Amino acid sequence: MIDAVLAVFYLLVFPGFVFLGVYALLCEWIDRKAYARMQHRIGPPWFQPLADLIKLLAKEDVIPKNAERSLFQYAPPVALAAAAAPIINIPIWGTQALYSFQGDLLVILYMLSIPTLALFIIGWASGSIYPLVGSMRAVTMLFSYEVPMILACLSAGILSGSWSTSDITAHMATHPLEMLVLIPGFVVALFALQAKLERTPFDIPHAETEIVGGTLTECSGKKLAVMRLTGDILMLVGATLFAAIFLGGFVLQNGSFIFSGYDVTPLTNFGFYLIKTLLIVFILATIKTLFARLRIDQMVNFSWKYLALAGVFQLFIALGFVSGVKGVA
Amino acid sequence: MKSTQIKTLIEKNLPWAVVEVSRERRIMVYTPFGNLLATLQFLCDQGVTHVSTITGVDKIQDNKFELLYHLYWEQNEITVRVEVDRDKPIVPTVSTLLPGAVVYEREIQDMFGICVTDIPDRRRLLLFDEWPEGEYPLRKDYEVKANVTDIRGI
Amino acid sequence: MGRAGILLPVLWKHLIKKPFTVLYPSEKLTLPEGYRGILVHDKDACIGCGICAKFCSAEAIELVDDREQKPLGNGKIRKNVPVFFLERCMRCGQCVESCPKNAIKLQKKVGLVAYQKEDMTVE
Amino acid sequence: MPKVRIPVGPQHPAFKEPMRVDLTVDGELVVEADVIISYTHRGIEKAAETRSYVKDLYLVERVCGICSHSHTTCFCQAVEEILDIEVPPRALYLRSLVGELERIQSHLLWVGVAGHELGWDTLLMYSWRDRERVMDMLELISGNRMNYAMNTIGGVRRDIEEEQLHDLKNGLSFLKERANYYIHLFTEEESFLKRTKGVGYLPTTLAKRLCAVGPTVRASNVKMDVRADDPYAAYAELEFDVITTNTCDVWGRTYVKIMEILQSIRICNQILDDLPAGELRVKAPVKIPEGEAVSRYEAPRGELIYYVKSNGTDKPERVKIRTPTLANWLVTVEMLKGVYIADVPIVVDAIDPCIACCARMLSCNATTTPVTSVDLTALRQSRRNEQVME
Repeated sequence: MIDAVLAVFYLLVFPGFVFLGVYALLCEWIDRKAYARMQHRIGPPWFQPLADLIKLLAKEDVIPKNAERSLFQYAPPVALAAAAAPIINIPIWGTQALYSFQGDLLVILYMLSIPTLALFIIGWASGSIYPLVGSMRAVTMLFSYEVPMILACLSAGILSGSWSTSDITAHMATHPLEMLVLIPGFVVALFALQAKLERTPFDIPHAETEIVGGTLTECSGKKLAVMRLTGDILMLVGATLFAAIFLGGFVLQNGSFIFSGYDVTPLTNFGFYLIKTLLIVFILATIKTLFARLRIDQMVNFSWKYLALAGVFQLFIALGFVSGVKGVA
Repeated sequence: MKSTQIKTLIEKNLPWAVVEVSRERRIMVYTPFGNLLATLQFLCDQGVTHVSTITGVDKIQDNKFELLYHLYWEQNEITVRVEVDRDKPIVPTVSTLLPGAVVYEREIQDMFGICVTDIPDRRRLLLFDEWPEGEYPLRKDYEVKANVTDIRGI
Repeated sequence: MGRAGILLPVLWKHLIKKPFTVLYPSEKLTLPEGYRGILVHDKDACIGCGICAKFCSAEAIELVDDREQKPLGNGKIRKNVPVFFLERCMRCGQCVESCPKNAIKLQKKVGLVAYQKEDMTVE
Repeated sequence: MPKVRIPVGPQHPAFKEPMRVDLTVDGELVVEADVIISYTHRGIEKAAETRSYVKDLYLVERVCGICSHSHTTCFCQAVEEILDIEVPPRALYLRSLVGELERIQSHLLWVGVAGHELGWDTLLMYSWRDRERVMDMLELISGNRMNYAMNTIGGVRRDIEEEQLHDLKNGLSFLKERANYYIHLFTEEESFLKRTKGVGYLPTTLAKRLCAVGPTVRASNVKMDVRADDPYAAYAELEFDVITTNTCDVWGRTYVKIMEILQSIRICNQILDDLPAGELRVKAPVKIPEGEAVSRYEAPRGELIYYVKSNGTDKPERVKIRTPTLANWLVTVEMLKGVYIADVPIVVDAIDPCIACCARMLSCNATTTPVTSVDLTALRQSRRNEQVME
């Protein structure tokens, strides 16, 4: 009985929905504030994302006349669930996730791409021309950034010889030097995450100056609130995943930090986790400020020409490292 | 090229044209309605490509519309002036010689009701679609209707 | 071929700089000397000639019968006085220029906000 | 993919003002394009005929929000030509100074808007922050950030004191340094080059044939600048060079505009250095004798034409205004062919369209209501008899 209550607590409160929602809004605020400060502006107050969410929830929820009602209404909750679910398999404090099994890395990657499919369904189901063009672009982008992202994550798996995120982090914690091997993979993953979240320079599907609102033009009220929250949670979960895999080295072993008698390492690890994710969010904000938006064809050949090649290159390094150095040692 | 040189050039080749240099780099060429295209053809052969604009003037007292074709050539603004009588304002299009003039011819059609024959683009340029037919705002006899009661929110 | 992302050093430099935006209501704006702000009318100097109303392009000035019947220097009585509708005034300064008695001035003040229309008319 | 017709409608975040571009699109490429601008027409030419010359000055200043000084200078030059009066040299110099500062401010505004169209909002924030400096300088000279009301028929209304020269000089050096930084940015930044090189191609012959004007035509290697060809105000005594490039694309237009900022700064410095002494204006009569005049001006967007015809009364008989944006529409349609949908906003925006300029007739909403336009005095009478009734 106890672990049932504990499971509900885990699911709903701590690493589950409440923590995710609050921390996602905090990440959005930091992203917007850094974006503004880098542009020499003041930027929003800390409660702005929360205020936006509440305002949107209160707004009227309009469904266009020639939209498929059921698809249009139920796609956003599916996207939110798919975005929030993987947090259980990713280790947050320490090297052991809530529930880990062999191959949960692939499950996480699959779950993270469901929101993009949901976006496609929303755009296609809303029946007007701008979301249609936007959703087509979202899917064409999906094919181009998914491959480099998987390549980058797999090379981390190869290094630690297992498909479970917890084992990868545990391996990284014990051999921190191997993080240097994964640096190209980390860069590729960050660009792929920027494309997945459809942020400049890859925000082609909802390019505000070209096709008005893009896929989310027809969403309003609760649906728009849910989709924006999905975007934030997706950023947070993506950042957590890369923090666990690529920056796994900054995790202390249990019991290595006794403070006045208590074993404080989970707290310090949680502190490291916060710092790692905020660092990733800051890097994403810098990328957003730095570049102009790419066209869809430029984006596709950029990701195939540079990202995918870097991913394959990272794969060879990992293989070489595993068979070469480890084989000899 | 100096304005006076252009003046002598035009007067030599176009006997029907009355040329007058109002100030440095401003040349007025008065031509009868019949020879409008001939004049423009001659100027285009000389190398004029840029038409700055076409101005319509409603000379209601002597029942005439006056059209001024402002052309730009060699640092000089040449204005070819033609008069059309007000009851039957039909003007041949010049877009065959100067393709850029289409926009200004459409504006004259909107504003003065001067019908430009075989203009490539007959649609309205500046007035919106529900503007009543037959009312041309820039004519002198168009009185601005001020029925105030119809404005909401007063 | 240019290099991508050459703005990077500038971006991070701005992180530590003070933001450029001036929070207007709380921080005051620094207006230059000859700023054409809100109109002010010196009623005593005015002789009610109506030149300002004639030249006002926005037709924001209207001549009204002078209740005070102020005697002018040369024995005559001032018949009418201008009333300025500030919500229509575009602060072009033509009345300031054409007023023979320099009775109208554009002061160095911004913030023309009022709840009633009456506050917007200057006697 | 079947040909799809996408209206990039009057209300669209890419265009700040109501205009419509109808695109027929094959996949992602634009095959046909048509520009429709008849949404807000304010009737300034008709209104100009019912007002006196002094009132017309402020009416004409409101044709365009960004290049207001161009319109008043052009109008004053036409009237002064009819009157045949000699404007004092100091006034001519001051007119050119405010004209060049307005060109800098207009080009910096355009750099920001172009950055926003390309999704590069950082450029928008930086260029509009630098633009504040020019606006402050203009506020120092003319007392207002926009609608400077510097001109009057026969000269200029305000003067520059000695201590203001110092601030203006600092402002110009700051702008020079910022303009050089933008040139470095536009020639180096890869993501910007990718989106502007080779986009919206306009060959030289087509630009000449369709009578385009301003930076659009100068970027297609046509050397046409009213300041150099038909010098007005003080441009005869100032040296500057006309910037042209032969890249004929959006990048070329950006480059021309930025280099023109440098030229404007150079002109302003010359003006501030040898500003001739003398009074500011000459007395102009209220009633203008019979006559007519054509005056041309190099507005930030291109060649601006005014034709004023007077009939001896204090109201002009005819005021014809042709703004540069109107001349660039035919060229825009040509440039849009063969462009990606994603590039439509930046191509349309490359000519720096100012819809307010080229639409000058009052029209209500386009639904059922019959045409009504209101005269201010009639409006006031209606309200007064309402008050009387209460």
